[in-house]
Amino acid sequence: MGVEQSMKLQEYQAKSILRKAGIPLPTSTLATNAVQVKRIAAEIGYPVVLKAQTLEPGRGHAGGVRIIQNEHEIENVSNEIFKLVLNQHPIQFILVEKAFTFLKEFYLAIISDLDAGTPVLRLSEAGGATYLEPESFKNALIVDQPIDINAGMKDFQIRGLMTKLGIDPSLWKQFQTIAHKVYDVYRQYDATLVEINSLVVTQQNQLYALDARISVDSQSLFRQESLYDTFDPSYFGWEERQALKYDVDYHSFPGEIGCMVNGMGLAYLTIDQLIALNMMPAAMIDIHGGATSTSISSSLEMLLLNPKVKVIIINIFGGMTRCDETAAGLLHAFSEGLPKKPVFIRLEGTNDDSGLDLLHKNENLIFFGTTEALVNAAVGWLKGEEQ
Amino acid sequence: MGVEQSMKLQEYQAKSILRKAGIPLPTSTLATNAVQVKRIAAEIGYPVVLKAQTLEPGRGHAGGVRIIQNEHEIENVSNEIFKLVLNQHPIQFILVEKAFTFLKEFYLAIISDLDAGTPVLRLSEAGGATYLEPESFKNALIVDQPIDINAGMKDFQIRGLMTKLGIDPSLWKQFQTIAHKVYDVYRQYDATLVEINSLVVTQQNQLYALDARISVDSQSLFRQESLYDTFDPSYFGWEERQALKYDVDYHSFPGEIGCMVNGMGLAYLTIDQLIALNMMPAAMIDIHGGATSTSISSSLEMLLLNPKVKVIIINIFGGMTRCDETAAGLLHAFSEGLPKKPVFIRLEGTNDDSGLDLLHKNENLIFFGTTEALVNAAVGWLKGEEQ
Amino acid sequence: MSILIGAESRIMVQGITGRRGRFHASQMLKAGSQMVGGTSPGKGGEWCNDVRLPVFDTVRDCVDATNADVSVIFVPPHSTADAILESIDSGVKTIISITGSIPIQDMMVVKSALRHSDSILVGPNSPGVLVPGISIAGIFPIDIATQGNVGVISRSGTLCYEVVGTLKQQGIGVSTAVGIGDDPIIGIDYLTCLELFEADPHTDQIVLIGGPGGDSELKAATFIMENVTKPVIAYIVGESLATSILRPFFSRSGSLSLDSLGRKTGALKDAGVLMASKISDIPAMIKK
Amino acid sequence: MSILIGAESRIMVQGITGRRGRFHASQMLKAGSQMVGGTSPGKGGEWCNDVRLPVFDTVRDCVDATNADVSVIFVPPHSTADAILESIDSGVKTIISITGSIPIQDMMVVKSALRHSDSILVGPNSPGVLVPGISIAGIFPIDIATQGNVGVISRSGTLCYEVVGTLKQQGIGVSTAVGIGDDPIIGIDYLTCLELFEADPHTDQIVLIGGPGGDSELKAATFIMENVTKPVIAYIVGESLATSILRPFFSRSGSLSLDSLGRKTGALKDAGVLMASKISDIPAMIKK
Repeated sequence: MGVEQSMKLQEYQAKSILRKAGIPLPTSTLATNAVQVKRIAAEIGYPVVLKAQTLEPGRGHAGGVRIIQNEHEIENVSNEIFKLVLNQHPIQFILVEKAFTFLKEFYLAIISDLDAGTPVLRLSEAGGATYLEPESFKNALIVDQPIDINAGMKDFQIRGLMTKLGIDPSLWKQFQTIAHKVYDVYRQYDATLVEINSLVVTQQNQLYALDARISVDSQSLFRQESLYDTFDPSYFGWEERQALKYDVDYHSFPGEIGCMVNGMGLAYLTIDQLIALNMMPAAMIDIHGGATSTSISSSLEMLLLNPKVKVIIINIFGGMTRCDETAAGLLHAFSEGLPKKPVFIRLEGTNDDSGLDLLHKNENLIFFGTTEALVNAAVGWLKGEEQ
Repeated sequence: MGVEQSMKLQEYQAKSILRKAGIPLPTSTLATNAVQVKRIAAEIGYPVVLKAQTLEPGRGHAGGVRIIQNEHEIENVSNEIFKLVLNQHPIQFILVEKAFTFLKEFYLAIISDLDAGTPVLRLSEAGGATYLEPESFKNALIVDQPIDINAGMKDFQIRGLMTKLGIDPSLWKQFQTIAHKVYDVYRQYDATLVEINSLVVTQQNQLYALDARISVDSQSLFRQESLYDTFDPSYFGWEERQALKYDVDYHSFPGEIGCMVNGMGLAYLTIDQLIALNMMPAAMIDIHGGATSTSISSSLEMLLLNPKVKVIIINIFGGMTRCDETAAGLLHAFSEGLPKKPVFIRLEGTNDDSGLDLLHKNENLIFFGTTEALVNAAVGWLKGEEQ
Repeated sequence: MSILIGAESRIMVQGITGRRGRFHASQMLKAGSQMVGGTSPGKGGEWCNDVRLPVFDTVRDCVDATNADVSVIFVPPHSTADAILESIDSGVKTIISITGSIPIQDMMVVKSALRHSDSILVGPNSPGVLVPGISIAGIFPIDIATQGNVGVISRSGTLCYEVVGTLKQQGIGVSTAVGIGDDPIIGIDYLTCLELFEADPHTDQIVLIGGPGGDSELKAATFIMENVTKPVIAYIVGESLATSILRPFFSRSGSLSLDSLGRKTGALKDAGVLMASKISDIPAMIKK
Repeated sequence: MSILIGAESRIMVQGITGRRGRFHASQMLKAGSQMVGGTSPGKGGEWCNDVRLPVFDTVRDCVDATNADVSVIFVPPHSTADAILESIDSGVKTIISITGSIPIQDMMVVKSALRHSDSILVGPNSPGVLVPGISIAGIFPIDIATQGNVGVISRSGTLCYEVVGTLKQQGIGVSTAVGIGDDPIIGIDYLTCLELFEADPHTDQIVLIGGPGGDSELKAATFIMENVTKPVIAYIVGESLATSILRPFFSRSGSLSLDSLGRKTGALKDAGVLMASKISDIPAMIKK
């Protein structure tokens, strides 16, 4: 339900893809320590920009983007950046980039209009930070052109937007070339977003992509072999890696209740009821429709092994998910000698009779008929424990 | 008018493109002399097939394709092939290819349906020479699937044809992969035809492309840089190279009359009238609509310099071709000090008044009002000369 | 009567020899659906024995032989778009994709093809369409609902089960329940279903189930205001997320989505829609 | 009256500031056409002085400002497909491409777009449409023809001039002359023109000019047999090629095309078409 299903690439990864596609970018190299930063800066030539590589928002505000004029201060600043931790994620890489002077900034992106089901070419005269500020965004001219994905992006569509923005015709050819390449990257990498912000005009009337963002559709990774290596595994915990492996969704929260549901609708419903009782999940696993007994078993295993989880809620309303298969998966996990925790379960829908037959004698389980009763009971038990 | 506008690639060039696209082909290497042939055959391993490289038809019939079992006879046979001349074109290259045993032959191609304006996937159970024989072609099952060029070729469309032909499902995946790659080549190289004939099944149930043909759209060469080098310039005479340079069409014939017209319609009309008088052109140059004075001047130059040409017919009915510009081009060629030949001209249409004004005093020219009068007069002059 | 499918619908299954296709084909048969056949490329000419249905290589062959006009798709995600395009190409009127998690750009290609066709797509990631006692085209549990005059539309499959199940417990029947699907890009939306329910003489009231992400509930609100005369009850799940302390965790995950949910509730209220704050509140809000 | 264009047509030129676009815009003006403007990307806001027409960056801008419904295209071959697609996208009803030698796959893309639109394409590689004394949308020489009741359709531009010129010399007028174009892939074909001429009250007779290559004359023959009641006279150029000793030279060239021309003549004769063996024979075959 409203699943975004996209994975952001790091800035340096996005830039590497765009550079390969032939889009002009300032010279940049990745560094893992301050000494490297200094050496790279010397090669590139000052001034340089140091950019903390992170998927978290707020990099600039936290001091993760710094312009350095000379080698005097570069190691100190680098070390400062490497000490940054954004939303629990330490900075491991700095992108050292040639600093640029420019006359004007634009925004150029292919975004995805999910309601219409089309890619959209978006151009704006408000590039850079301006694009991100709600107030200036509101006042800036932003123009969109939906693209028929079968027909592809046409020159006249790009011209149409450039005309609306009043972009100087001397820049049209460069804009067109870059827009086509950005679109090609969008298509080739199953991206949901390819964004150049900002696209700057130099004094030589040349366009350069100063910053770039790419998000790719995680459901298309099976055909994006080149991106497997792109994702930073250190970014994920054990549970998240397990979840990827078994094709379930895993979300971590600061509570004490581990939840397993089938479908985002039930996930939201379960959380709603927890919040209504002033409680929070510790983890929410969505096994999706049609999960196998293996993925169900592994999901329960993750919850049993998670030390934050004191009590487990299993809320399954099976359509494609068969209750007999769910039961088999749960029984397998219980047989593995893992930590014992109280498990509150609601199992309804396709083949629920045979599923419940299988589970009924299991001592770990307490059965309920509705989500409301299920959540109330689990929360009641936890509150009893805490007193 | 019915212009085919496609250029055939040599077999080795077609195979190199298909190999690059990942289509399985037998090992093969190009040789320019018998010693090379022998060395390559030793590397590849016997038996090998020697294939004369030519764009002319009838290669097999002329002895240009030979299976060689061992090194005993290879140099002699190679030398025989290098001595072949097909339609005035000597054989310069032999493709030395690993010989293959196989169980079954298929035909697979993307062809162009010009009337409908779509690519068409064609499959046939009659591969190899069978496909080319009218009688077996008629009896063989040939199935076509038009492709929407915007939507691209879909798996279900390939499956539909394979089902109709009753191709064994164990081969489907390979067929699909190859069909997609052939279609990609068709699109990537602006081909009008990409044909694998035959596509064979080995005893290991593997598909291999034994022979391949690619024709590319000559109007798309401007965006096919990789193909510039592919065309064998030795294949063309001076006139043909000039014609390519000035973007006019040049055709050589065994007669003595040089013709310059604008438009294929006028070319056909002029030839019709020559044939009706039992005459033939020596050369036919179509300057197309909207020719420049430079291309007109060069076309006349080609006719004046061609020793076969005894008399020249210029037949222009200008729409986009402006008669004043035509006149300027002609006058320029006349001023170059080239051989003098009688020129019979008909100049009508856009700006004909000013065109005729410019030309009227030129001593080389004799003027006519219709194609019929023009051709009659030129033929009359030539017959008078010959008596 | 019903929307999208009915007793006369001739239903085929794409991927009928797979584990899920076979199982749910038999479930649909049990539910009374008129099943006519299915496809499994490479297995044409066989029979799917447990459901006694003929198997074809292509949708075209199946439609030619059986006059199927509804197709329910169970093939794997990476070939689902191709399966949908094949059904469009063969003129299947109602295409229902149970399979979800389809690559986004594949669905963009499908949407482009749908624009130039007369086919309707339900889903992907949909539980299908349920007409209680008459027909199921999809994976709705059998006997989850009884016949009645309430039309149900939901993006989430499991919430749709929750709602129709709750209605049944309170003795309230359903005319048709439609799961429009939970993927980022889907075929028919709330609007199409609202329009169909508005025109359906056997539907007197409509229950709309929504949630976080996208704008579709807002568009539904506008459409209801302008075009729907029958009473509409809406339930929006995920209400707690907008204001809760979960916010940072959601925004980080990049998967569960955050919303200004107030906007959706507000817009629906403005359109005269009755808002249920819990699923268990819905039965009492239905006019008997 | 006329087909495809008329006195009311509001004609624009794509590529109006180019050498050819400018020249022929002025020729069309002289011929009495209602010229309204043109496009030249990057030069929007300027005026094309010699013809006193406004220049726009995009077709959309031009159509919005001038209500143009016919566009005549003079841009270079490599951007012609884009120009046609732009006109389709802006809802231009009749698009005429004078430019020829368009890449074949570009035209395939255009044909696919045309299938999903209401636009009509004449050409590419077409001389355009001539309604003598009323309007020219294209490059027909001015005063080449007089008003009358003969409709002319030709693939070749120059042969079309030959025929209408010959008719004029014999005092025979033309309702509309259409050059459908000479490229491998074209927009409207003989069939569309025959249908329009059949329906046009001011056209009493039709002259069809054909030649080697393709099947379109055969399709025209079938269409005439089934749908055309007005007398049709046909002239097929290149008759000598089928049997002549030129054959090897043509087949080698790969450019001039060979045909079983007997087939075309035969099929047209079977359809009741009068065959002219020379252009100069045509006037005598027209019913006065």
